[in-house]
Amino acid sequence: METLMAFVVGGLFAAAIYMMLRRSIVKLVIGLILLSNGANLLLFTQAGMLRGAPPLVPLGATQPEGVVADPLAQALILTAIVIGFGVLAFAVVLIHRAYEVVEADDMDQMKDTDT
Amino acid sequence: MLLAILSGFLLATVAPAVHRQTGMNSGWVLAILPAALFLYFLSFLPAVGSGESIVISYPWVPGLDIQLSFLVDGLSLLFALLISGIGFFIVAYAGRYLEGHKDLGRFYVLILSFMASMLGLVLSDNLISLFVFWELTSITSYLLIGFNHEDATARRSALQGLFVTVGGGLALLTGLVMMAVVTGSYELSEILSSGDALRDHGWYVAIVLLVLLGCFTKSAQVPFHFWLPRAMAAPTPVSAYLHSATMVKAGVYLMARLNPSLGATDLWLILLGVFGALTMFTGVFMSIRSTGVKQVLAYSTVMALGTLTMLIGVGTDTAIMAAMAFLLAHSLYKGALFLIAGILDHEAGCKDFLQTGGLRHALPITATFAAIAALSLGGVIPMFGFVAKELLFEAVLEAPSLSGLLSLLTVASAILVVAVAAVVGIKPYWGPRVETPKTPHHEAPPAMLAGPAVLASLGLLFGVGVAMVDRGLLSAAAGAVYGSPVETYLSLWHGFNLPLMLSLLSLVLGLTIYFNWDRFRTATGFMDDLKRFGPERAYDKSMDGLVSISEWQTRVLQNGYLRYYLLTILLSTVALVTFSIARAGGLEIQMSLAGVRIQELAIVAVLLLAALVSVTTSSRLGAVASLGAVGFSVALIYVLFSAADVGITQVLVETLTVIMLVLVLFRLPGFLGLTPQALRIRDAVVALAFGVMVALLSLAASSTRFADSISEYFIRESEPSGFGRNIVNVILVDFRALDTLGEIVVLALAAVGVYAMIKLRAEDNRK
Amino acid sequence: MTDVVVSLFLLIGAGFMFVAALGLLRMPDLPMRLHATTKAGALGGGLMVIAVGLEFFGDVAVAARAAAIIIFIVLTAPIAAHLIGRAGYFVGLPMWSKTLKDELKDRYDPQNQVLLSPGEVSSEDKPDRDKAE
Amino acid sequence: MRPEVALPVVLPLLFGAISLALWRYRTAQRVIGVLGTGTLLAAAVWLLLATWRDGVLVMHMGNWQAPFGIVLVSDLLGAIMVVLAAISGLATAVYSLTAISKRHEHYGYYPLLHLLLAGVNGAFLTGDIFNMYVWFEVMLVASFALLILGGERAQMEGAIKYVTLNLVSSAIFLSGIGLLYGLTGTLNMADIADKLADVEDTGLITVIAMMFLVSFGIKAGAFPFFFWLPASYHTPQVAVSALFAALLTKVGVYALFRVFTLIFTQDVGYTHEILLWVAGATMLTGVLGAAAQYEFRRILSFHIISQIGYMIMGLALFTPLALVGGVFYIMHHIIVKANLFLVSGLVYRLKGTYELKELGGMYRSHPILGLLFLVPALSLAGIPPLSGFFAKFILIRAGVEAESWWIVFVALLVGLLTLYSMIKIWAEVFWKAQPEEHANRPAPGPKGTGVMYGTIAVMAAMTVFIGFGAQPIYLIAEQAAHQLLDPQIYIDAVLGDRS
Amino acid sequence: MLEVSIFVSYVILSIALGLTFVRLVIGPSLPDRVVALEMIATLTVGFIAVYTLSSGVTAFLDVAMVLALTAFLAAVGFARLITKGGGVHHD
Amino acid sequence: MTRELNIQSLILRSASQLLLPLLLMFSIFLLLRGHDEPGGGFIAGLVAASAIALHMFAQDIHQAKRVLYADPRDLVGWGLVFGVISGVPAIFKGQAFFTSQWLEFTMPILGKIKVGTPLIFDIGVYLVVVGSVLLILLTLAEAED
Amino acid sequence: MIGPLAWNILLAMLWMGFTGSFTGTNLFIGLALGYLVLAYALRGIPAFANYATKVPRTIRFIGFFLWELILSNLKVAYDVLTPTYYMKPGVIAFPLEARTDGEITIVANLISLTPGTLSLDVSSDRKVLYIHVMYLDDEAEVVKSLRYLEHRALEVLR
Ligand code: NA
Ligand code: NA
Repeated sequence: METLMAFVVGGLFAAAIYMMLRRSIVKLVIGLILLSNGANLLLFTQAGMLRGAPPLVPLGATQPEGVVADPLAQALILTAIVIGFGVLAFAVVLIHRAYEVVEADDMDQMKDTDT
Repeated sequence: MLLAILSGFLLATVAPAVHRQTGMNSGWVLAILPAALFLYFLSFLPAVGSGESIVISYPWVPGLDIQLSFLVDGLSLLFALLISGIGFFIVAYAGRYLEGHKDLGRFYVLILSFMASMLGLVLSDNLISLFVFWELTSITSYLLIGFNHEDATARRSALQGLFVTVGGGLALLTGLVMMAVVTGSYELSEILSSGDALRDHGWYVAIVLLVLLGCFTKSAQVPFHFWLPRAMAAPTPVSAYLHSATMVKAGVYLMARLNPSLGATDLWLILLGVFGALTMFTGVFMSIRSTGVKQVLAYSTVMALGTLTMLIGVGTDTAIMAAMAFLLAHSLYKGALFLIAGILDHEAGCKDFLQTGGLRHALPITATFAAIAALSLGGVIPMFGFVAKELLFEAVLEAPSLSGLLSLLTVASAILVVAVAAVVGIKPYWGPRVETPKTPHHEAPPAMLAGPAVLASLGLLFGVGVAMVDRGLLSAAAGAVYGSPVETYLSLWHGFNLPLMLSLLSLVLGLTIYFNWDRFRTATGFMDDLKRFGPERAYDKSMDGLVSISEWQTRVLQNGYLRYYLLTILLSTVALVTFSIARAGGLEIQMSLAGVRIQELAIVAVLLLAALVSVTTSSRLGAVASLGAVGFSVALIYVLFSAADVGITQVLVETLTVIMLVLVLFRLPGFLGLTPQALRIRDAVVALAFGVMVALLSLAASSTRFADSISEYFIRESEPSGFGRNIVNVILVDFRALDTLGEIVVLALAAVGVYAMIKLRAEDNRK
Repeated sequence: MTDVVVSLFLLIGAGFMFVAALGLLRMPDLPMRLHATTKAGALGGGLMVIAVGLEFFGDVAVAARAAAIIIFIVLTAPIAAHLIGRAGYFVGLPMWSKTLKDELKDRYDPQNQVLLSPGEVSSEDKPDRDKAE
Repeated sequence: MRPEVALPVVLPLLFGAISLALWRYRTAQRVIGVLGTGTLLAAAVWLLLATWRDGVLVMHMGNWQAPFGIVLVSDLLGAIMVVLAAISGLATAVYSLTAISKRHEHYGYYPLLHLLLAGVNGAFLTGDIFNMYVWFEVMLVASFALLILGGERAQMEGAIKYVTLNLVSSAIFLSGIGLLYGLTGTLNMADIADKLADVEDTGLITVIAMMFLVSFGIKAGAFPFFFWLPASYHTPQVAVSALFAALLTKVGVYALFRVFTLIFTQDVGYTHEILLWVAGATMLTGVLGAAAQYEFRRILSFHIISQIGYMIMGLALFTPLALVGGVFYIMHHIIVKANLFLVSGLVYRLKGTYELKELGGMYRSHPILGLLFLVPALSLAGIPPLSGFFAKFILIRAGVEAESWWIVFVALLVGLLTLYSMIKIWAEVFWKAQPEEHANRPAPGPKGTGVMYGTIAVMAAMTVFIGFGAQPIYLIAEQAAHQLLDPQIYIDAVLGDRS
Repeated sequence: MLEVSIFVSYVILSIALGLTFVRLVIGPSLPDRVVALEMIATLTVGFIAVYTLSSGVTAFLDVAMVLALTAFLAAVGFARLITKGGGVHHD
Repeated sequence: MTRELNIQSLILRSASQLLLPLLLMFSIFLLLRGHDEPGGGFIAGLVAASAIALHMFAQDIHQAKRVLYADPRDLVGWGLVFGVISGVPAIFKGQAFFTSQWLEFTMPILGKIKVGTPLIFDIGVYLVVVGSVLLILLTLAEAED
Repeated sequence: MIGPLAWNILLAMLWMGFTGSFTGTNLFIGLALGYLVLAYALRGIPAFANYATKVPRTIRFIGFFLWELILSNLKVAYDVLTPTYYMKPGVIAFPLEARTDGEITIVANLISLTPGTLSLDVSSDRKVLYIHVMYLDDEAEVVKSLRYLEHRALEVLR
């Protein structure tokens, strides 16, 4: 499964980057979302993938029976998802405001600042 | 000692206040300090004259071997006395010359700082503290040259001077550091006694070149001489003098100082000799070609600097003694002449020698001392200048190599110097009265006359009584430069020998030129055209080039296109990673699709296809919807592989993201097909390359495992120690609560940011 | 026994899911696609969740969650369908060419922001004014 | 238990939270702004002294033993960074009292400031690689919000580039963490270093190191990743610019220092050689970028980049002295660059523009400001005896000792070109007479500039002090470099001496 | 018996997912895509149900519970967007 | 269509009256059991925020604000304060920050109950999430109008 | 309706307390027993009498509805699965008897849940429900069955 996931991750990164290289700021944001999904899945893949064994301790037990999935990686991904969401919220509103100010969904009209 | 050097800076900080308090006498009041310093340094003379050298050290940054250590020997004492002695006259003179000038207070600050920096420079034993003072002279000099800062030319000249000297200074720093690395010490006193350590080291050539680059730029040697006459933009002859006759000698000082360690090689002789001689001739020639008072004096200073450099390069004991004598002589007459130029300007408003004449009636005292100083410049017996010139001829004639070339250039220069001396000493005062911008009504005030009078007179006095300076100061100085006591002594009369002949010859030819001044100038006029190819052009070109390169780089790199920034970054990443993989000899990768279930395959397929659709669709909201599909597929993957909380979170976040996009995007226009096909293909290639890279890394890292995960600990301890059965949540709120805290801070910040972004704008719109 | 029942529910549920998906793909216009997904989807999902509830029969937690899921589906699916169908109508998506009648046509009154019932006429939107425009 | 290790993180978090909760009360926010950053500085100094005295300090957050829980680790580099962050935070807070408008205060300026500092300090102190990612994000989002406070077009345009490129950096960082976790199964940096120490086949590690190089390179504003910086740093409120200029890129530099001394030291000949090229290119492109600029803050922004190059140079040469130089450089630069931006803000306050061509005559009208500008400006250019000189000097000596001639040459050349830019500002803003046509530009005016002057003066005094009192600074930097070069000190402190 | 049904269900759901996805891609209008998205959410509930049966772990039902609620929210959001006139003129 | 149609759905409006309490209950449920089963402050917060967001879509912003009662900025601020403060008590026992402190009660009927700082922390998380998400959504919706 | 329901739940709780078993099955038993007790003991009080009749009605309605749901789903399934379309769709205006917002919402949603019909919108005067019908072969028949559904639902609701 890790092999398959490598393709998924690679695919998500590629799609994200292609989107970010477009002129449209909306596509930029879509790219950011894909990018964050890709990075999260990469982390998930690296922790090793296990079916049907959530890291939960049964009621009354002190430890799960048998092998369970890596809870640490899950916690990290959860954190990363939330952070990604916060950042994304900001980015989305930013492009919205930028669009209002610049009046075009075109990055090429947002280059005066630099030069 | 430290106090002596820093006193200049300390006084500088209060100088404006002193100036306000003492008004028109401020010059005299402030001049007390240099006078006191002069006396203080004079007190070292007996000891130093008898061959001692004194080292005084204060710790500064001992960790870096940087001390504030000072070395008083003949050389540094000679310089210290010149600086403080002349400094006294300068400060006193400035008080009157700039009387009523609105920036006189600031002027004192600069001039006193400058003086202190020079003192520090020549007295430093530690190479780094020497360098510190070196750079301080550059900065203070910059501020002095640009004193008339509202004038664009002044600013430009100041920058030029600064840029050339600091640039050279940086080379010097490298040279000094290399010297220290080789000898293991930054202390001059130790380096100078390190014998052939430097000369024998593989870095020797580099060190010499770097050090000389610093010295040549500072001392305006060809081809870096161009900045010095420009520096005459300085407001007054006073400051003009200071850095044309004092600061620039810093380079000469350092060459002299390092001569025992770096000198006595062919490289040293050739570099110093040739460049010095060229500078000498160029300086005096340009001097002849100039007419501006300060210009003429400045170029003649260039000539003197060249002479000194050449002499140090020649390096025989005669040459060194000649250098010291010439140094002293030059300081005296050039100081006098600059100050006199100031009087001409102050009283008659004249800035060009050709526009003057017949001032002897109005300014009789000035005229007298001008004549005396000019005689010394011209090297006429019995002036001290004559003594120095005789020795100069002798030194070049005896030079161990290049003697012919050096002699030729020296004689040619000497001839021209005589003409220059006549121009500055005779032209303004004799002959018919020429209308000047101001009509002088009276002689200059005593504060302004004191300097020229004393300095010019000393030129005469030391000439007649050579012994006064010979065996104490100058021989000690020469000894310090030579590295061992010198055998040569000065005398006014050496008998009829070749040097005397050359002296007479130069006198005659020089006067001939003076009396045929116009014809000579016309004949040499073509030389001005050569300036176009000179080093100043190179400087200007490189400055323009700097700006062009900068603009070009900005156009290319910082071009404003986000996607090019991204492209650059991504391609760099791919390149770095690929190169590293290649270097590692490839990655170990195990690929296997065994055990993948059909539903997983389906979900992965949908995920990838949805991603593809969101990328390729021409509909903006279609892309958002596809994104939703990606999100749900990802959530399903989390769920199918045992991550319930993550799955829930993914679903919720996905939904909220969609809602947010929906709230935000609905006023935005649809996608435009903005990019040509070729560019899309290019971007697709880059994107794929990056994707492949990440996939490879993921595979490689999955195939390799160096250690077991620490998550075993959480699985074991969650319930017993964290009192929770949802291990993920226990990690989030207990084991790694700090992460979660950071995470909610991010969320809070994002919310505040969004709020500010929208509300602040709304508020603006209302206004 | 349980296995058979659970399997039955599961397979029938999955079958309805399939019907919903196929309907979504095959149906010629938006309202009819909604018909397929809302009903068949909800039913299919519900049946499959019931299968889970049966498998873990007696486990309150599972039963409660299964019930909650079904309730949520039943509560939300028709509302979502209504909203989407209505939205599609709002923006004037074309209906299938064989649609027999449309009594909702022209009943939205943008002037007053109301949806008129049949026969009701907007006070400001008299037929003669329509003609004048 | 050493509370001082966590205080620099906890305090700003707490102050940020409280001032966010008190968002209605402007005065309270201002008071907390100054008092909070002041307290932070006290705590930071406490930490530095404690670290100086007792060596690397560790707090196991939540009392979970390493490597399982998150540790906060204060080695000297971390403690130094925290002190510098606190100084720039306090300076910004004080300066902001008059420099930031009521409206901006109303929309969360002070909470953002505190939380930014929390993020920065968290990044400096954490001993956990994922936790570092979290603090990076805290810092980043706080900076996003501060960046757009005002909502002008330039801010939006700049922010889009800033946000995008930094998010790319974050994604690469996160991916790198994922890969490292996959290899070592741990997040604690000391533990990672420990587990990688015995690995024989280091190829893959070096490859992953490149991911970190890129990610932190972007944050640090190194070549060829710096584009976001000149695109955005001149757009926000100037107090914000100052804080950013002082801190944000330095977090990237810090992270480079941390991972390339602790974790990725398998193949120094390769990785640090790359770093050296990055350093040289960063210096050059940064300084060249500035030469064509005629806007005060743009010039300063480009110079951040070139200065970052020097710091990376210290890391890349990887000798004890070079690391000393790098650390010294960071210390010097944070103070100096923040101050230059503050000066630009004061100039704007008085003249209403940042355009050099429109400015002028300030040496005549504001000589004190001129002096206060010259101190940091000349220091930046490395003119002795100011702080920047020693920073450059150490690096050059290190370069000479390592016989890396080209980098020495570049470092010197860039110093000269830096001087060119600083002198350009000096000549245009202070020396040149004010052009007539811009003489009457509306400006906020001199009201309340006393506080700004005060801040600038104190920072300038620090610059002078670091120069004249270079010895203590050197000693600290030396000790910090010593700890960096011997990662076992760090590892033992975190994981306990297990031998 | 149950294992076979689980497998068959997975296959059916996978095919259904594929069909739904085609609708998502071809649209043609935004509401069509939204319906497809809703359907994907419903299918996800189905997947989770099957998965719960196959793994015997009931914790994943919580995901289904949340899904059932939130997918609806997305639809509400989209409906509002469409109703307000966004996203149609340009699609 | 020449003019924007802005007719609220009656069905949605009245359904939201029912869904709102349901969702809020669900969110509290998720919050409290998060330590043992899937859930927790973050997930619960998102659900609560979704509930209010639904109300906002179904009714209007003012209704949503009225239901929320507190200003979202307060929620964010105080949530953060909760989150940070929960890590502080340990310091008074000489333990590291964020060392969890537990109190054990024995209550009639409910039996043994453990209350600890992680729960306070989780509540802080919950408040911040609710506050932040709603601050964003409400602000956006307001700007949209 | 709320009051009696609360009583019923309370009784169920008590039952669980008495028996000391807090399982789902026991809760179900408690609820059933509680209902019986209430229906019998308090049949004199109108609210409780109403409750007593409504509970079986509700259960019957749910059964009816589920049956309808499955039946008509099969019809749609057949249409979907076979190549030819048998649909004769149209939008009709269905005059509502339900009056309150709650009633209208529930009726509309029930209609949406039954295959073949989909509530599109309610007129602003709340008198008419616009319904998309999939098989409009006989409009009168459709309206009749819709009416029947509405009646049964309202029976439970009122
Ligand atoms: Na959480
Ligand atoms: Na129906």
